[in-house]
Amino acid sequence: MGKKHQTPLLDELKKGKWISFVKEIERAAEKSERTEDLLGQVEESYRDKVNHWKHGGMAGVKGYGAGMVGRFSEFPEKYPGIKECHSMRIIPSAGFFYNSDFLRKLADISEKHAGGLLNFHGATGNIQILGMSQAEAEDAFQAIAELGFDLGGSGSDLRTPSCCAGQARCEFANYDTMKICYNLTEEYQDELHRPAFNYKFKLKFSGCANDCVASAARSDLAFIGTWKDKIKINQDEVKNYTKKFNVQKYVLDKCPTKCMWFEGENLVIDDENCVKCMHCINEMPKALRAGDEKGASILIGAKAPLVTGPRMGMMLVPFYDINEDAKNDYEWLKGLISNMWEFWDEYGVSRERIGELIGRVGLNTFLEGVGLEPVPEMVEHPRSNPFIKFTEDED
Amino acid sequence: MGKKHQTPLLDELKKGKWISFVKEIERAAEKSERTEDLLGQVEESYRDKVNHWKHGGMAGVKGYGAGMVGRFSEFPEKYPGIKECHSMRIIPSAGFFYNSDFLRKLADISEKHAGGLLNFHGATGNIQILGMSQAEAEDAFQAIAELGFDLGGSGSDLRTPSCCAGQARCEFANYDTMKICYNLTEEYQDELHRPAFNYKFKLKFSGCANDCVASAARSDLAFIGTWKDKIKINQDEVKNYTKKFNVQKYVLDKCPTKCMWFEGENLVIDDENCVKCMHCINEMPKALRAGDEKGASILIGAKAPLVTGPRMGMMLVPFYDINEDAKNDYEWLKGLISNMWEFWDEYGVSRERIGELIGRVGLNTFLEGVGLEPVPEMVEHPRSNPFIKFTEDED
Amino acid sequence: MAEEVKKKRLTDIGPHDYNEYLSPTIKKNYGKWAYHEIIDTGTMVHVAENGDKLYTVRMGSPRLVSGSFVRDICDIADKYCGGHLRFTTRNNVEFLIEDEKNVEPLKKDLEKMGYNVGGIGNIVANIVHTQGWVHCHTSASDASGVVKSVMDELYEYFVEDKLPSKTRIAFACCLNMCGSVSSSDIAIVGTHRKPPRIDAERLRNLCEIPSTIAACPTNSIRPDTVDGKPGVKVNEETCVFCGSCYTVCPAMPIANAENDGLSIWVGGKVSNARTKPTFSKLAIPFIPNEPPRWPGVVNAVKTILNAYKDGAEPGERVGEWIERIGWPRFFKITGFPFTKYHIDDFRLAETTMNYSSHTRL
Amino acid sequence: MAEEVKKKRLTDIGPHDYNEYLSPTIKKNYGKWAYHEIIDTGTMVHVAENGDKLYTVRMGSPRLVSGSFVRDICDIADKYCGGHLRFTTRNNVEFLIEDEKNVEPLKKDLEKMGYNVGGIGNIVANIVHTQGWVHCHTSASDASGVVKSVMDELYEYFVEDKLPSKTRIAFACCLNMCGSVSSSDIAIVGTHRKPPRIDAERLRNLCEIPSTIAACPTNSIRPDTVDGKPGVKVNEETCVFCGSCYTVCPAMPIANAENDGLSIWVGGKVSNARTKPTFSKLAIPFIPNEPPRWPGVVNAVKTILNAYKDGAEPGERVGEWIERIGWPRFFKITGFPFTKYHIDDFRLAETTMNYSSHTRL
Ligand code: SRM
Ligand code: SRM
Ligand code: SRM
Ligand code: SRM
Ligand code: SF4
Ligand code: SF4
Ligand code: SF4
Ligand code: SF4
Ligand code: SF4
Ligand code: SF4
Ligand code: SF4
Ligand code: SF4
Repeated sequence: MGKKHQTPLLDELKKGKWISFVKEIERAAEKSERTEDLLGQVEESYRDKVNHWKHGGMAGVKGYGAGMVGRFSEFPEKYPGIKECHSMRIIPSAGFFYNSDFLRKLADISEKHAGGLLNFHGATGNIQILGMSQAEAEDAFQAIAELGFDLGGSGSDLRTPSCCAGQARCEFANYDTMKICYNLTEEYQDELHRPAFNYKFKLKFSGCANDCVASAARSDLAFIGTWKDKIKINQDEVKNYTKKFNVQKYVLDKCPTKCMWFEGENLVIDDENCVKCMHCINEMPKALRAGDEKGASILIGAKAPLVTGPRMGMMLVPFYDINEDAKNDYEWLKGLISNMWEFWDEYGVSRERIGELIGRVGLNTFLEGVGLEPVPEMVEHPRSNPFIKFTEDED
Repeated sequence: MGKKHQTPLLDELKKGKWISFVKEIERAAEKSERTEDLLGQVEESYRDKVNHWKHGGMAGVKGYGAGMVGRFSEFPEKYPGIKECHSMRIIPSAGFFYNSDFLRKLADISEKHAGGLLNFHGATGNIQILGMSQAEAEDAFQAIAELGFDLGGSGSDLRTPSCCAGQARCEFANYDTMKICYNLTEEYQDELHRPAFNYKFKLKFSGCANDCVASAARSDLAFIGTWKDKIKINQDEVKNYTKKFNVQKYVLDKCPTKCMWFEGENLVIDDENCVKCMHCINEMPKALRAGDEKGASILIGAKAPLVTGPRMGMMLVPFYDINEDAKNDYEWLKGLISNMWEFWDEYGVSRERIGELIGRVGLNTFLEGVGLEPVPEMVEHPRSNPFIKFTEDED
Repeated sequence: MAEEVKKKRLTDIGPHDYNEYLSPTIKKNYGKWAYHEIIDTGTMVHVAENGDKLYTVRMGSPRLVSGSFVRDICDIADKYCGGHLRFTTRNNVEFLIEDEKNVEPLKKDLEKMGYNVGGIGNIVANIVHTQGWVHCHTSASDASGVVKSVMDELYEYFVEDKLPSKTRIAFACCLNMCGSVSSSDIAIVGTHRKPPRIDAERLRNLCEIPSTIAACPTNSIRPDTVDGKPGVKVNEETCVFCGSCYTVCPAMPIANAENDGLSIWVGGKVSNARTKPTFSKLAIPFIPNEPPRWPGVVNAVKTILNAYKDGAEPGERVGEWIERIGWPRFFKITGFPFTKYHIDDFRLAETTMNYSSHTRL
Repeated sequence: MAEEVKKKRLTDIGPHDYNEYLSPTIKKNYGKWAYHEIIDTGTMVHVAENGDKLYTVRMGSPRLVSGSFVRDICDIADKYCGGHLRFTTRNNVEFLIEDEKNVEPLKKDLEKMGYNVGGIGNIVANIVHTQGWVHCHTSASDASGVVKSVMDELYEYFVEDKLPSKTRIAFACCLNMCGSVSSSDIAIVGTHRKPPRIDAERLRNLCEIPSTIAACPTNSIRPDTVDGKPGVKVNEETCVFCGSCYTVCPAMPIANAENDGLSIWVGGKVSNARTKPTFSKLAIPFIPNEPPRWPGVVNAVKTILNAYKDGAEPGERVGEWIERIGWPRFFKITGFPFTKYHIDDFRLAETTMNYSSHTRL
């Protein structure tokens, strides 16, 4: 079977050692005329140096306001297969753990109801099936639901939460990232499926300060594992490491607070001054381990640049006793989240992320609004300008 | 002779080991009725916990718009001596070097024409004579002028420039601070005596990065000595220092760029990475000296908090070849300063310091305005937000 | 009857229980891992407190994959590890192997099938990226094509461990920056350079004027009357070509074949290891779109990577290296010109200046 | 005739030539100093390249001095150093001595006369300060009295070298901050806590309304009509009591006996040595005015100094010490409460937050 559209430019991207997405599209196109059309249109973009999609457009399944992103070709006559080319977002299994049985069935669904192309995963963490028409959406949805999977977030809703592998496959995890990710996704299904927020809201969970799910840069609320007590030291293993590399130079000298030193051959840590950055533990995982009083820091407000510039998550709760709260179905946290959403709902404007809102009204106003006390851990340093708003109640 | 006013509260400040300003006021009051009245009013402030001065008011000498600060008592009947209590500002000798002859004569003038109280020096660097009335101003001015001294700045003018002791008494000086301070003060007398700016403008000169005249925090244009070539090392003296204290810990480890290390007993400096912070030289002055290619960095925009918050000087000219320019009567610099003042005059608004103007219009606009090229030394780091204003000419 | 149908329809079933997908070794040692060791760029082993071992083989993925790809990896997983596999947060595939004996055969099979094994340790990590011309209406460039071109060039760094630290490259096709693009070691970002074009008539029908105005970071959009009807106008003097207006208002297209392209950013990181998370900073303001292989971008990334490889100390991330040598030296070494575009002029611009005399001369 | 008189009047004579005041040794070795040595807190010696020596004896000064004080120091200078003396940038007096033999007698004489010799090395430097109730209309507190009270308490630290580094304390009587107050190791700043009172009638005569409005950092002043005439009103919800309006408009007095007082700031520095110049940060938002000896302020400064002395490493400035131990620990050690006032809420507030998970727990 010959190619429906010639793609000399895209063919260039089949060369080279890195796995080729063009070959992947072609593999899908072998089974799907619409994906053949996709190839054709993308080739045109390669020639014209602009994309050829119409702006947005509607797509969705009944009862849901989220879970599909509508996409329509600029050239429906020329590429009828992608007149509609929507994507469907599916909540992943926490930590992205799967088995072959499920994945095969999902591949089948993608070929049956869409273009046979998938994203593992979208940048927020959803599985995405590309190239679906509205007509197929309901059947695809039901087929997916039968596998025990549900649609993910899109639009002004709670976006699909995501997490690092955590305790499933990592010795550094200070709490069960997958459990809380699952629990909150389950709890907030309505907020996820039916957009009713000012804008999107993202939750991500990393088991430690390495932040392997990049929560501090990409989620309105980031949970980063930490601990309160002393780092556990295995002095014999420390000695082994000193034989292997320059521990002074590559570990101690790079500790952000310089709170470690050697006394004779023994490593000493001034834990009161440790900021739980993970560096020493990363470098000497056999010798050092986090303490026993584990929990998480909660950072708030990260987001992409638009409109007021990019934001990192900022420290909101230095130590959240997440492992204790887990025993109560995360009751404390859910209270806090609900306060936040109320505050955001009341004071935020449309298309204003919670971080931007805090930037606009000030951290103190937000803290009062959600019922948290100011603590010095929240700031890099106290104010340096003298414009203090003294209030009556404190006189 | 008994005291004119009882001052039980101020008397408390005659106790203690630190030299007492109350005793100083009393010493002056012995010869001056008006200073007796000053004591009385200050005692009232101590009782009432507010100052008792009227707001501002006029004072000055003919042909000058600057050099005196008007001050009037709230209680002219009760304290007639300080009905008028102006201060006169006198340009100091550069580096604050004097001899006893001049100082004695000045003390006489202060007693004859004012309250016999002086400030050595005001925070900008002027000598101030306190407690003068308008009627005495002209005579005082002429007496001072006869000693070869002139009035300093006040109001929206060029403020009296000031400098550190520099080459007169400091081995660290990279240029002649006193010479340039003198030269520019002389050059810009008109700008100093006759306020015609949007607001005040301050110049300060420090011979090195220690910045002993705090130029980086207090002057619109700060000159901080630096050098281009290698730090000179006397290895024998380095060895002597290593015997005296822990050079590794207190010098090398505190170098901001960690660009020094020992090779055997020899100290090595990666000068390309040195930011001329002075720390190592400060700690080992006998062993280390700045290089031969000396000059100055120019920082712009420092000021106090009002209205938009405090500002430090920001790097404008990383290396100004000041010693070379000195040979041409600072021609290059004067050109730059005149460009700045023109730009400030044209684009600044009333009561807007030049740093605030740059903050408002952006550094690039300012650079173009004054004819400087952007260089990476000007920034802590390049931009991180993606909102780049591409312009036609660069396409 | 209608009720019955409704009941049958599945809805709001929520997230799938992940426990179903955990291998026996993982279930047994959940939360009880002791340490890990990296064996080579394709393989690591996690050792549990009780001595149990779990091997992981990592394989590169273009993220945009076919059903056939999925079946390929399922076959491998079935053959060597009980069907257990996962994806990483950077879109790689990980096979979770309980029996050490299966590690090498699995890797051989993958290589035989043409897949890329690697991505663990001090490597160039899989490039996180976005949709580009394949699926997104706001894209200023393609995503997958740029990524493929760069990864082909950097391939050796995915399979061999020879960098000072892991290098994380990210790609976004517009300033919406879908991904942790603004905080990557090297970021490539689709960039427009011309103001939006306004289709006054469509605008009236399709766009909400207040939200369009609010979407602009530089307040460049003002209400306007066009043909006696409400519309907007754009102040081209202040517009920074961000495309935010187009995101909310389809009648303000901004894509422009001749003027769109890519900018390059460096030195961001997300982890809290050692230094705090930090944004990437501008390295190159603009490189034109050069499909199909984007040589300009590929060379720029290569230049940065080479400079980093030669200059950084072991363990130093790109940004940590640059901080140590200073930005002036970064520009000198790479040969990238420093321009007015590198000096911030947005909202918090003044906080990015050098408030000191510290300077390398 | 009139012309003649005019000619006689001296005007615009400019700065005095400093060369006249330089001692022979200084003239000879100008720009040729080789190194210096600190002998004790009152004495240092500068050695020239040719071996010449210049001794400096430093003496404390309250800055606000009488003619008699001036004559005292002139007498000393005449007796021991050819009349040569200078003032430092922190208002101390320095005697410049060519003959080593004169050093000790000079110091003895000064001490006999009750003057304070010290201020060199790792000491509490003379407190730079402002006019206060003695001369300034905008002062929220006295200057000299607070300084005297603090220096009496810290006297031992001026005359003995026993601190980790030099500690620079500064005082300003209002937010205009005349002096490098916003970047001192410890800063004491006069602070109002009530909005200005508006005298509508005086305002009409004395104030320019646009510049009054522009003077407000929080845009709290709006035009208003009072009795049918133009005036201003202040939004008390947003006013931060800075007094800037009073500076430009005498009809908006802000001083308030019960509510004025002082705030304490720490950790600023100006020098570029090691770390970049940095502002002082809020330690205590408010301490009431307690004339004549301000015990609250004195104790606060003492508490900070003691904590610094006990905690800092040799060579560490106050701010460097706090950065090392972290702000939470600073508040813990000093016992100062951390309040909402410590969290910045002004223009660049968002840049002062902790954008990381770094935290001491
Ligand atoms: C599909 C996906 C990119 C991908 O290839 O993976 C994506 C695609 C789009 N994003 Fe995104 N975003 C995706 C993850 C992100 C992320 C990353 C994350 O979630 O970790 C970000 C940055 C983090 C953040 O939320 O700030 C992100 C920041 C944005 C923004 C800017 C939001 C902001 O507040 O600045 C927009 C603009 C908007 O919301 O209107 C946006 C808008 C869009 C739209 C809907 C385009 C638009 O103009 O409305 C894109 C649809 C493309 C399409 O054809 O599907 N997308 N978007 C990602 C979602 C897949 C998933 O659900 O798993
Ligand atoms: C006398 C002096 C304080 C002292 O005791 O030494 C002083 C006194 C006054 N300053 Fe100042 N300033 C003095 C040095 C400073 C400095 C320090 C410096 O120059 O190094 C600063 C901070 C640096 C700066 O310029 O930003 C300073 C920042 C201010 C400000 C705030 C300016 C700003 O842009 O934020 C004002 C308010 C104003 O300009 O209206 C101000 C205003 C005033 C006024 C004129 C009061 C007013 O509201 O207009 C004060 C007159 C008091 C009096 O009774 O004499 N003074 N003022 C200093 C001048 C003496 C001299 O000429 O040697
Ligand atoms: C598998 C994965 C988590 C997951 O749930 O999928 C993961 C797994 C591990 N990470 Fe990670 N990280 C993963 C994404 C990340 C990310 C997020 C990202 O890249 O977008 C980060 C933050 C990136 C950043 O800072 O910009 C991240 C920052 C780290 C760090 C801190 C590195 C640093 O020094 O800055 C460590 C510690 C280390 O490498 O020593 C770490 C360490 C580890 C360890 C060693 C943890 C462990 O004991 O299991 C794992 C193997 C490391 C490796 O790949 O060499 N992981 N790791 C992710 C693999 C992505 C990939 O396919 O390449
Ligand atoms: C005399 C004076 C200059 C003048 O022209 O008057 C001066 C003189 C010296 N300074 Fe200074 N500094 C003087 C004000 C300053 C200031 C400005 C200020 O305090 O307002 C600073 C910046 C303050 C800041 O950073 O906040 C200053 C920061 C330094 C430093 C850097 C200290 C640091 O580590 O941060 C040094 C280097 C050192 O001490 O090792 C230094 C070193 C020196 C040396 C050793 C230089 C030399 O070789 O002559 C001088 C004797 C030091 C001493 O007093 O222990 N000088 N020095 C000033 C004395 C003020 C006083 O009476 O106390
Ligand atoms: S964030 Fe920490 S716990 Fe989670 S996978 Fe990474 S290293 Fe492990
Ligand atoms: S975790 Fe980080 S801060 Fe704590 S001791 Fe280790 S390297 Fe230092
Ligand atoms: S600034 Fe430098 S040159 Fe000037 S007195 Fe201080 S140490 Fe000496
Ligand atoms: S001057 Fe400063 S930066 Fe340069 S070598 Fe010395 S300590 Fe390092
Ligand atoms: S980065 Fe922009 S163009 Fe790319 S997928 Fe996201 S919204 Fe679309
Ligand atoms: S492209 Fe961006 S800056 Fe320009 S008008 Fe649109 S929203 Fe405003
Ligand atoms: S700080 Fe304020 S009150 Fe004190 S002298 Fe300066 S302007 Fe006057
Ligand atoms: S005191 Fe300050 S904040 Fe209040 S109205 Fe006056 S200028 Fe504005």
